[in-house]
Amino acid sequence: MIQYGDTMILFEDGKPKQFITVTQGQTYQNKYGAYHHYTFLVKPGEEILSKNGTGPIYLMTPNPHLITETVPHKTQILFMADISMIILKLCLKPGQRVIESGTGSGSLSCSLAAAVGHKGRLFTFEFNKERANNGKELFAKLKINQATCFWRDVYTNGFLKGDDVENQGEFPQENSVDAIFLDLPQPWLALDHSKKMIKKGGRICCFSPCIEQVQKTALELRQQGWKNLETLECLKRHFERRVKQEQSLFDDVQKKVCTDQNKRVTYSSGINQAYGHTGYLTFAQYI
Amino acid sequence: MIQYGDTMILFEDGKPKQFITVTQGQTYQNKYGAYHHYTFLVKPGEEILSKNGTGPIYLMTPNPHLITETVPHKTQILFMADISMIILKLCLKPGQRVIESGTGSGSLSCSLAAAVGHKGRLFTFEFNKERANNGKELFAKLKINQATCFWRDVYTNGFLKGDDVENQGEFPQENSVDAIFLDLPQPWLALDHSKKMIKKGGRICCFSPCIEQVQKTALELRQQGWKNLETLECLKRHFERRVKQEQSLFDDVQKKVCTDQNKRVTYSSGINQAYGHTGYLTFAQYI
Amino acid sequence: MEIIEEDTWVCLEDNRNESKIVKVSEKKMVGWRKHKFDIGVILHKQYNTFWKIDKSNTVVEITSDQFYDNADLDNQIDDANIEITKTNKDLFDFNDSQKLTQEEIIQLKQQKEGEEIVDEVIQNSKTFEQKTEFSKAKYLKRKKEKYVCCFMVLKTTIDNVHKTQFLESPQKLNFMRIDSLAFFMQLSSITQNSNILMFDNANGVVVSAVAERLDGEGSISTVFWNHSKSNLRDYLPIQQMNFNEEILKSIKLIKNLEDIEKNQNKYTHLLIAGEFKFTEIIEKYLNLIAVGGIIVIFSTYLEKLHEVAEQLLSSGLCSKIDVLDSFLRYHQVLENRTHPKVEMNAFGGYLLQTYKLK
Amino acid sequence: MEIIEEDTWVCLEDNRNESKIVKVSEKKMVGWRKHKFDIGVILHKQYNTFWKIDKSNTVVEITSDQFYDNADLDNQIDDANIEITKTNKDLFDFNDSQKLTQEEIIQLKQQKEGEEIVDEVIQNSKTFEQKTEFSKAKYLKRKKEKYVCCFMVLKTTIDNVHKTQFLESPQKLNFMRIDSLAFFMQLSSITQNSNILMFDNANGVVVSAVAERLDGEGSISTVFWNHSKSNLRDYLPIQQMNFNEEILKSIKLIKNLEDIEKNQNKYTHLLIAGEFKFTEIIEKYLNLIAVGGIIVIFSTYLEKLHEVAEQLLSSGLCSKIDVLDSFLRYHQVLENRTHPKVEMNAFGGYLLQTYKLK
Repeated sequence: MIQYGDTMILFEDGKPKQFITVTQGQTYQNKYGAYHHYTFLVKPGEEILSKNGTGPIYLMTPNPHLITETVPHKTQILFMADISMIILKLCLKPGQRVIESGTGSGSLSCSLAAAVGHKGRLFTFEFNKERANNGKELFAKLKINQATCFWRDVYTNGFLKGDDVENQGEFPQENSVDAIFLDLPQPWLALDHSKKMIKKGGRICCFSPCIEQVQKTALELRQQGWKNLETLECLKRHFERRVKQEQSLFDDVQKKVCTDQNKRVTYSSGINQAYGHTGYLTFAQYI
Repeated sequence: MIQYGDTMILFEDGKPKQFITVTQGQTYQNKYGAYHHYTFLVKPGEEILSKNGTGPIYLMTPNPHLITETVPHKTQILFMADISMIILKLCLKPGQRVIESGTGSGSLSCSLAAAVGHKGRLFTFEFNKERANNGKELFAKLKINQATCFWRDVYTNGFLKGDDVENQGEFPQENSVDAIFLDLPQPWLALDHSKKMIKKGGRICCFSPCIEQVQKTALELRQQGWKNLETLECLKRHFERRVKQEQSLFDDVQKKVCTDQNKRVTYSSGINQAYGHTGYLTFAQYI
Repeated sequence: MEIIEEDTWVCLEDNRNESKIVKVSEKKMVGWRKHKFDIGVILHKQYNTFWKIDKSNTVVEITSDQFYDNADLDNQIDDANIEITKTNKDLFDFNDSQKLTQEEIIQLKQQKEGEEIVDEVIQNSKTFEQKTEFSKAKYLKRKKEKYVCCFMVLKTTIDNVHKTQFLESPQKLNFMRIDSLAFFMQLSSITQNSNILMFDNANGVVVSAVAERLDGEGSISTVFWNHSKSNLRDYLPIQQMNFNEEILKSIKLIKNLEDIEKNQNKYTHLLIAGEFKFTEIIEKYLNLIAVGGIIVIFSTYLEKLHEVAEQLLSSGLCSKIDVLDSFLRYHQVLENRTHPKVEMNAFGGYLLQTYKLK
Repeated sequence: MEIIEEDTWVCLEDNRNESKIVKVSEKKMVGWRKHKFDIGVILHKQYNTFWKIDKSNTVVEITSDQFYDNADLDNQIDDANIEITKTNKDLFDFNDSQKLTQEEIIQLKQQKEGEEIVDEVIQNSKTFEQKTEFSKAKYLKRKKEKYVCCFMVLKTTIDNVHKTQFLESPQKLNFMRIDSLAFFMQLSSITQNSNILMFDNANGVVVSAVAERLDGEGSISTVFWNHSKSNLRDYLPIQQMNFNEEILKSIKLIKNLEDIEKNQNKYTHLLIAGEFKFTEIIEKYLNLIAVGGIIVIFSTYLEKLHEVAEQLLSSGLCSKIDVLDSFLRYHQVLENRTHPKVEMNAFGGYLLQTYKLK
């Protein structure tokens, strides 16, 4: 059952629309009318109608996939295709410890945190102060207690506890993390720091939009002795169903006889809008 | 009707297998038995049986697409996906004049020659003597009279008539060709020569397997003032039909009642083997 | 030097990489990008020239440098000082806080030239000064692209005719992406004296490509979807190609389906581009195709191609039935910023090819 | 440092980038790459170590440098002097005229070590001396890869368990490529206390991935295709993951389909990996799924997913039904030779995801 204080994902017109924190006394308003928050105290996924009895909305429990589709982002974010591959190829398991930099919108952070579970830990570092604060708020709101967000320039200061007093919470220790993910314009500048943190056998992933970044990263990874390098890209494509009435060329001409008039066939077709590129993922293992 | 002296493409087991020049008195032998060449004097595409009355083979008129699938190649060749895009994006039309370097297996040459037709001309240059000779033989055999193959190092000697006496035939003139195609490891070294040959408004295409080659080519093209640069890659994927018997999970358990026993459904599925990369195509226009 | 003659169709390609195809004649008014201008100005001028629409909506010639200065096309060397930013996000970040309201910008547009509008817009950007040099350069290009309207004049080609139609409405071409058209042509292997039976549901684009290749030396019997009411002139792409009389004569428009069977010789090709009922066409006309003939079908639906593949296979008249699709992606090639383009047409349709044997 | 313990499954990854998963125990003989050797030698040694099989079929430890010297994997800096050759063709040209017959090479293999065989093979190559430096280096690596057998020892992971199975037979996994598995997991959003109803036709690989994520804190009721005769032990991937008792206990093998309905709580997830009759499963079990529950289906056939999408839609219980596939390509990143890899798995299957609402 949904409780007051829970942050849920609101489905409107069949699609995830936004986060909503269920709050006593509040009202949600959309084109279908008003919804009292007390009507939200149902099971996740149950139909909720507006005061007018129209416009069914649904509140869903936030999960990593839905968070990615809902998280507010002003800029490029990591999407599902990349996130899926990152989680799988970093071989994340419950209980592990992971470093991420930067936090960005927090879209990937939530997936990383889910993958290491409540027994694991995510240490995520962000250079931009506003985004770092957003990250902290997001984790608090979604009760992702295993994640800590730090505001820091990791090129200069790395991942260990330092002099920056504003950063609270537990820091990762040397040679203690199982995986590191870098979404930085110059990941090669953070590899020395990364090597210090990673366990033997641990894995790293660098995300870069441009091939020149990938080339520099791969060179530096090899020079530092990382093994099993792999660079890949992964794109997602959606399909839709189209119901067509099969029309005969001859019907059309003669306009008299119409064969198979009611024959409707369902076909599937790709949707032509898609991302042609997000970035390259480069993986390596520290052996 | 097929005549003695014609070079045809032999289909065996439903697939193009090899070139064959129909020759009086000769016999073709395969696992199904022997075929007298005089039985080949039929229409292209008609069924030809071996002496044993088995193993139907077919002789097909060579066309650019079939030539690509049949031409003997020891090394990487340009395949249909790239060829299709090259022909279309170079905007080739009957009557035009085209330069190609290198000739390679001649697979692309035949498509270029077909696109400019019998009123057009293809000048193709090859660095490797053996391959240059193969090209000449291929054009002679297939009666592609609009194509001339030269044995030459174009980095050094360009495309104009020079001192190399072994090269016979008409050479292209300055500012006279409509399109140029370069499949060279360092296309940027041939761009000066290319600029000399191209008509105003004419187009160039460079094929390169590696991105570093593309980067150098694009840089040089821009510095030389070529316009409307476009780099693309194109891959082909095949599909197959699979006829499946839809099996119920429940049939399997109880092994007594078997619903829909005869329901066979045809599904289509992608074939997972394919070329993941051949090369990048970079186009530009000389304005 | 070739000159633009009266009543020729030309392709205008603008500084946003969009295109429009127009017929050029004296005092011919054209509407594009919210401007209305006389395209007759370019008459008797050369192809591959560059033009700008000024604030009085007059078309004036400019240099190629002036054109590219207002374009953020990838064929330019971007010589802005690239500071690599602290996060990858900024590479794609073009948000702006603009003080000018939408109405103020519309007013500006009526009073000033494109470049002057760009200056005002930049002065009123709250965030412009905080941007990195790279972002500033990129921002400027984007604004110029938006507010300055210039174009180059190119000859029409199948490539730009397809592009113009496809940008306008991919549906009209049955979502046939440029590579599918290229594949269609290559798989068709059209040669001199081909005698083609063709069904085109792609607004005449595919017929045009075939006719150009045939160059008048053969014939194309063409069925369009709404064949009863159509005339060759109704198909814009065919007009836009500026075909000579010979080529136009090679395109035989079938208005009455019974005429298909009246052809004296067998057809060397059966080409179908788009959503007809394929099985019906095969059933009716496969016998009109010569032995050794080529069959190519384009469809948006894989299922339909497999349905017809089964039919062809069971006819016993075809072997080697290939069903395929393709993947096409453009790349940005710029120093330190090379990557596949983010915008992509992820779906290009499917093709079937086979040979008729006997 | 973790040590390889008795009866643990480990992944051997060789110098050709192929892999084998074996259970390590004392004096355990293993057959691989035409060698038969005692893998017990690595017992109580560390993970991430490198080994070679010498001519007496003994497994001996080597350094990582020795390993990579015999591998043409892309994770090495290829420091051969690259002469850019005169034609692109040579970049991919590895033909060879070898004087040694196949029988002679087989004989050599029985007498000599891998490196010695490579020397002989090179001395007997007619074309080796004519090759460019780049081709020579490449040729040498290829021969070493072929005749020298060495491997590294890694912990098993879902990634390498999938890879090993997939290389052996993609059919066994219903052609579910690694990215489809990754998507499947992400779309499933498994959390603590998930109560999963799962149909796995992918030999247990998908169940393993789900079980690892669940970490024993929830339950998976699993139906395999041949559910009547199966036992968890019959599914190699599940064994290979070295799960602890807690995790193994969370996997409830359904042998009798009636047990599915006997579950006390509603299921939070309905996950189907592979070719079942989807519509039948939805018809029977959709009512057992909790409101807010997640449904994910993987199939090789788009048509089947659209069939079930229609069914789900008309049930009125689902909205936002996504049907998708993905494109995955690996890249070679080497100085002056960066490009997508030529070998590609072009087909990875399709996925459907939706939520049950009420």
